[in-house]
Amino acid sequence: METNLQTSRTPTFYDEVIRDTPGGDPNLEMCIQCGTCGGSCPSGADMDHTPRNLFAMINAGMKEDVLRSNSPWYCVSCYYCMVRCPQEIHITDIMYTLKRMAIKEGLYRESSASEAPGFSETFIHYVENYGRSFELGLATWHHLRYHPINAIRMASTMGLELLRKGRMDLTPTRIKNMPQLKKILKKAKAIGGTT
Amino acid sequence: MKYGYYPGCSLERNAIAYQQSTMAIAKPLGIEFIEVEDWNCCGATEYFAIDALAAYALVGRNLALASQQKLNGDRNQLVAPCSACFLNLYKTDHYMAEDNKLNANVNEALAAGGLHYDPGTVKVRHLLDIIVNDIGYEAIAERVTKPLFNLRVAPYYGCMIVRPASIESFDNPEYPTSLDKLTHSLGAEVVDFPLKAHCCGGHMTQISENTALELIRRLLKNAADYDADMIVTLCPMCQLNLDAYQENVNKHFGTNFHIPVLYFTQLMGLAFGLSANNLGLGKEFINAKPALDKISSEPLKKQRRKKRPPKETLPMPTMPEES
Amino acid sequence: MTEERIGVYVCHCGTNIAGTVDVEEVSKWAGEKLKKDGVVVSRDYKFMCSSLGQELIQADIKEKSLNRVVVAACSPHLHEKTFRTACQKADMNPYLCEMVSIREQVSWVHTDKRVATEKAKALISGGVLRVAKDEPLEAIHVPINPATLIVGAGIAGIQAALEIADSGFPVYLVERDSSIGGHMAQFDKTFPTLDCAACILTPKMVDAGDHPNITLLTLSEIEQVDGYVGNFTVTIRKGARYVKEDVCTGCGICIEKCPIKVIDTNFEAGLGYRKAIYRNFPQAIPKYPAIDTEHCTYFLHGKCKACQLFCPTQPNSIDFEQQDEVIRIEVGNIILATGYDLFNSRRIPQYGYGRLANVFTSLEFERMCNAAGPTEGRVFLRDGITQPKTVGIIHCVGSRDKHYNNYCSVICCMQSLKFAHLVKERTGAEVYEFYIDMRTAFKDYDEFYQRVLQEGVNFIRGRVAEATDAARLPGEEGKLIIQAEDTLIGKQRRIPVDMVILSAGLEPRADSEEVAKKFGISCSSNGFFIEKHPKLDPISTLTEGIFIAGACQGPKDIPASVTQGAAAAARVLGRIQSKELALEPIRASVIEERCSGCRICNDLCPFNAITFNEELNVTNINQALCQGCGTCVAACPSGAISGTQFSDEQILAQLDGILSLPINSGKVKTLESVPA
Amino acid sequence: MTDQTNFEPMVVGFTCNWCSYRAADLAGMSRIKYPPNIRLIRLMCSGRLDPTFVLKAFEGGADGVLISGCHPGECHYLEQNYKMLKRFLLLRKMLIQMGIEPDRLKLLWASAAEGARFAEEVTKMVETVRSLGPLNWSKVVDSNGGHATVIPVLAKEEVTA
Amino acid sequence: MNDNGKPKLAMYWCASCGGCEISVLNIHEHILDVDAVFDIVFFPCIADFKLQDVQGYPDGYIDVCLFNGAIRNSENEEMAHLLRKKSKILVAYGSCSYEGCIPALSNLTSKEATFQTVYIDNPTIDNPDGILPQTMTKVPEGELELPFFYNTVKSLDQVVEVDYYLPGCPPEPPQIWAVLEVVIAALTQGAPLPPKGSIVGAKDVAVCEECPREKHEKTIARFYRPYEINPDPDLCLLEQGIICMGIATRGGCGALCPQVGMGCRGCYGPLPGVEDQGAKMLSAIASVIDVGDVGDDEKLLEQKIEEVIATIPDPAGTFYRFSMAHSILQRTRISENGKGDSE
Repeated sequence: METNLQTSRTPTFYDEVIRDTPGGDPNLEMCIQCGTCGGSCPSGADMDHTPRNLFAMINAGMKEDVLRSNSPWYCVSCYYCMVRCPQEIHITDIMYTLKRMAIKEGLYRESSASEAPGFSETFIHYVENYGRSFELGLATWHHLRYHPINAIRMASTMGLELLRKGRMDLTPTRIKNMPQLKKILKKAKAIGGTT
Repeated sequence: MKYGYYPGCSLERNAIAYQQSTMAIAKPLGIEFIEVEDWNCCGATEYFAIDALAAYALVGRNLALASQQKLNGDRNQLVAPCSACFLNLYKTDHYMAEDNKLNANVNEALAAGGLHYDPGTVKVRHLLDIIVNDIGYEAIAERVTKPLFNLRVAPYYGCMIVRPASIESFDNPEYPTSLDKLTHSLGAEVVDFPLKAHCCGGHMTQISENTALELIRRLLKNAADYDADMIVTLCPMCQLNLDAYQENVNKHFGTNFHIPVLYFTQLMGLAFGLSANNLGLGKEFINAKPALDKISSEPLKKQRRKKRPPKETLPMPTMPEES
Repeated sequence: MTEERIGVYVCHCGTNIAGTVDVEEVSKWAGEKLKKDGVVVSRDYKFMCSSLGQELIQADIKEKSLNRVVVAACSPHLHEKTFRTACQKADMNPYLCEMVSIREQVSWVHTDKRVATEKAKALISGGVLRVAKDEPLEAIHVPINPATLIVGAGIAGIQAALEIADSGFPVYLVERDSSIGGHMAQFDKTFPTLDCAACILTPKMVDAGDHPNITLLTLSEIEQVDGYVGNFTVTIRKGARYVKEDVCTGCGICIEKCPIKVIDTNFEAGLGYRKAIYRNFPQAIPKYPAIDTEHCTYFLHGKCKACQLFCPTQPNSIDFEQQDEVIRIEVGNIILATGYDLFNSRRIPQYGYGRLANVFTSLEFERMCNAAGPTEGRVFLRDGITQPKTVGIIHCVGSRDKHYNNYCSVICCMQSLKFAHLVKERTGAEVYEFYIDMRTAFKDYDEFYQRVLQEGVNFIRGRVAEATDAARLPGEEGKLIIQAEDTLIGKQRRIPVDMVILSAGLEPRADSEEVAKKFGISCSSNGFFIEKHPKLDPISTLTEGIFIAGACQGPKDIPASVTQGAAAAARVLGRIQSKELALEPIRASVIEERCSGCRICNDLCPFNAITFNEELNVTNINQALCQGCGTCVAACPSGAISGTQFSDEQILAQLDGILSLPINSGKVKTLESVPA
Repeated sequence: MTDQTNFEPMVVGFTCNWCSYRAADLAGMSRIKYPPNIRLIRLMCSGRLDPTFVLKAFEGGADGVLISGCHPGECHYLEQNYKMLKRFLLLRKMLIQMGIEPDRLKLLWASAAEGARFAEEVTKMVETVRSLGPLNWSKVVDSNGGHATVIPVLAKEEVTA
Repeated sequence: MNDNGKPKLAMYWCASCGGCEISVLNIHEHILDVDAVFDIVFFPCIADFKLQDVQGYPDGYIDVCLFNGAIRNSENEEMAHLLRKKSKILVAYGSCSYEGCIPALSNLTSKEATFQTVYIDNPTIDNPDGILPQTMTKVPEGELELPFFYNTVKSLDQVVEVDYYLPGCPPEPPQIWAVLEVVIAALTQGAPLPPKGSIVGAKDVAVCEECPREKHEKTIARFYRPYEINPDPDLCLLEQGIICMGIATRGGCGALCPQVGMGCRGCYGPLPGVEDQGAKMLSAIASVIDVGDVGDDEKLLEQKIEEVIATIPDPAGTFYRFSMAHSILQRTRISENGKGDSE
């Protein structure tokens, strides 16, 4: 519908964020900058920008600064911001969107959480090849890559204990119809975009 | 009662105790779980950060399988004991219904594997939801043979079971009470745990351990401040973080917490008089035995004399609670 | 029957219409093609609504003996009255003039000139066929009963009552509570001048209680409203007080002697106690106490009677046998001033109200500050003895939040500033205000904000995430911690305080829907009563003779409530003095010889205008009660009910007209593309 | 479907004086564009809507009919929109029997404040009706299976009693 | 040809059941008066006149023609034109010729479906070759042209001009006699006739006026089909949930059906000023559907109303049982696949 009520909000970054956030209208334009999200965030102290701040930056078209921010990577998906947001903005989902955009643009490397995507990538490596996640492999690979010393500590203490208590496998489990899953994921990636 | 069942990766291994105890209590409660054939990982919080459509398609495959297999006939209810799995399944179903484009794209991907899913055909529910709402507190109390008298329990919900609120939740997203009531019906003393729905740190243990340790410390401190003998939970991630990382917290902050963390199903099993072996007890890092030893066969006499408050005390609020 | 002679007038509205519709072409077309339908003249003009435009029509009516007029211009909601009045001045019956909206429905919403022009023609054709079926009508006149009912004796209701009573007309002032004064009577100080609420309200309450023209009915509720503007019959249930008003002197000995103490959830907002025989406060109007039968030992267990025993009056004022009284009154106008309810802060669990002792609501704090309240005006924690050293005040509790109330409750910012000042004044404590936006519009309000800033109150711009007793850091132990983002520095902050005050929002009364139904008015989606026009008529409702004032129309402060009370009174006084009222003659009526007495329509009228005459076996419609919706007209299976101004003939004629031209009658293949 | 390409649907809208007619006013005042395929008739209340009007509209050449009234609970006349809703639902059931697709009859609750929504819904409806194709009721009745309806010899002779 | 000087009477049937002819005879001994006053010149049911006889009459020869039956096929229409030409007063006699009546219910389906039902599917049909009505047939003498079966059943006035309408299925004897009396008076004593186009032999008020059942404010929580309920003998049937078209139907019949516990079917047609009987009936009964107090929840409201509406299985067939051909829409629209949408 053609309407002259449209605002003159020009930055396309803003539209990209909305477009790439699935699950209905994320209501991003409704932000009143009240700070409920930043106040509620359990890891807010570690974020360089609170979610509220990020939204203002998105609105201002500061794409690079936003995608360089460590905030999305400190999001623990607790959804407190989302249930408390008085404007019902899909904050957690927007954080996921920003993570994906940061990876795509390669800007996450410049944030203080540069290793976070690596963990996610390792995780999905197992999912895409076995259909299940694999905690031992995940933890080991991730730590070997970023914290070799930690990896040894992990393996020597917690890892061993988990193994001893039968809470960790040595080899990953594979689902039966792996070809089907691979086809589905391949198609999903081919369709591309995020929604 | 028959339900479809989606255990999720954690219950296969790390949360094997949750799996064992869930299966153990299912029988006396008359619940039959039928596992989704050849289910795959839900993607946890990781896949959504890399590729949203692939993530939704990954979850979509599980929903499509559950819907195809008609696990419990027309009701097609799918129970997930892991909060992250529950949320991902529920959210995918919900968002597919809300967002036509997402629905079309997910189904296009599923079609590549010969599958299809119509949002709304599978009703995703958390294990706790069916236990308190379908079975009910009274029915549970009736099956209690060894009440957990004298055990002070802090019920811990974590995040994902009651949120986000845009998704219809079976309990209050801010201050849930279903696990409190359930624990109470087992005879235990329930701590009004202020941080009951706060975050356990999630995957931060892997990405930024210090951040995670602080979040875990807050929970442990609050439980200790409230003199809890143990924390009871319903999510493998919460259990792992609070339990396996407790020593790390102590080392990092110089604290000395020893609070065992069990699954609510384990406590239910104990109260039902089931053997500890069948409930996966002993798999926890912080040994629960000392706390469990506190359980007495009789309720301790209430020491709290009904102390009359001094006359100048102002009355507490009388506004009715939200129903 | 005279032949129809119709004039068609097409307005350019400057370029508003002429820019998109070829008005000359339309006018020419109407003059030629609609001749067969009775059009004798068709003109276009720059501004039809201007005096020159109106004169053009009036001249044609005279010179060309027009008896019907169609004006194709803007929406009838804008200028129907203008053109009808113009026609009337030219001695034509005003109801034979029709408007066709070719601005709002054509030129402003479409872009293709050709298609828009065709649509304008079709709509005018509809108007012409319709006007031919119009009938001359006369406005309906109803007499106005000079008495007025005012429901709710808060500050808005009292103000309205005094204005009317002082002008010499009778008022029934009905209050649900045992005494008048409303929420204002609970307050201590009022912003921004910090006048003592009691000092300015009490004289008005006394006036209302003593006024010879005011009949005060407390503990009373409206049961039923019958009739219509000018002639309402209202049934009121006056609750038993169990105290004889004609004997009681209000000495208060009974209250002193009553052994039963209960928490006063009403006047004291749950922060204090009262007896089972009580009055809200010593200066309450009326002065007579009332017995709370839910707690009185005599009513519960059949014995005690201490109040009766100690009552010093002769005869005894206590009457346990008193019954509710049902009173019927006749009034011409009604003002609703039923006020608001406080948002229930328990609905936001993360603020801890009801769980954390030292979290208070705004109303609790008002009572705490009130010298006649439970702490005699001292600011204490819940223990009743400790003064707080730090106090946090949370704005927007339950307001501006889609989960609760989406609107701004208007008064909370100023109220919170007042609280900050009072805390400072009475305890010297450190005060933190947590706000989203500081809204201090209106006279002297922002000056008050300046004053509180000067007093050293800390302002943190950020909506509070949670208030908790879960200490995390040293210094937090034993405190309430308020966690919020300080949005001005972009960081999360945790402020440990001793006391939290929740500035809870204002809500419509829980029974507002029910009350609205009783009075035949409507509530908006948020539950407040809907005014006739949000700007130009905020005190009338869409039901004639029913007015609204104060917070029942929407959140507002004391000055605004008083203004509305006075305005509603002025409107009522105008009505009373004009002695009668002219109503639009859009009415349904029964053609008796067609009515079979099937009674299908009998239950359809929400205004009770439809009655059944058993003797004649026909249905009647009361013309004064009928509001003209036409539901019965559409429902009558016999076609025995006709509706003026919207008759079947008129509507079907218009339908014929608008369908007479296809959408794309021209040759252009496609229309303007309208993206979905 | 025959003349689909040139087909411009005709939609008649019955509006309530207090809500949807004002919503149309508001759409105009806000200059929100919508297709010119709709022509409105004002009623005082959706409760005035006689099913006869709808049948007349279809018979008279409308391809779709829009009925709009106040949202439930917001009727200016308290509850008359509910009566319309009841008629609407029964009428829709009957129209299906008459071979008229249910999408040709649309019910829209629109408050006076919902100008943009009104325009949006009108746009949607016009597009829905466009995809359904022309209704052309006069043809529906005229069609007598290719056989001339009037016997030629007799038809020419005017009859007067 | 005006041999005996008596006015000429004709009665003819088209798509009808024959009940109308019976109803004329049902005026009992008055039939003798009819015979005394009129000279019967065409009445296939009781007298042996041939088409050629009628064709041989001069135009306007017949004073009164009572035409019953709807226009179903080309022969019906041909006869209507013929009789119009030969008659001074043409009366649409009975519901079929007035407004289509039961034959016009086939307007709710297609011609093809009607054939399928009548000539193929009907359990009592023996038609192994599946032969359907033809417009031509061969006989030893040559080819015969047969009537063409129309898609849409029409009322008499949809093919020729009609002077008067006498509604009813069939018309009630007292009403018939009353009308004949007026006509006789006009023809024999020059008394005035009612204005052309009038509906005669019926009242201008609905059946309810004549119905002795007790009536109250109406609210209906669900509808019953007659076999589902044993109605209270004194109470309005509609109030008991039995669909009674009396509220939307011309009286004059004496409310015979409702008096014996059967809801009025609506055979006297719509009331004056009402164009579409079905639409009015629909509007009236929908308006009084009672779903209890469900608040403003739109979905719930709609669901509750649908539940009540579900108890009216066939609204079109019920509300237009007699008036389909005369209704605004006249017939159902046949979708592309050639099948009617009606159930």
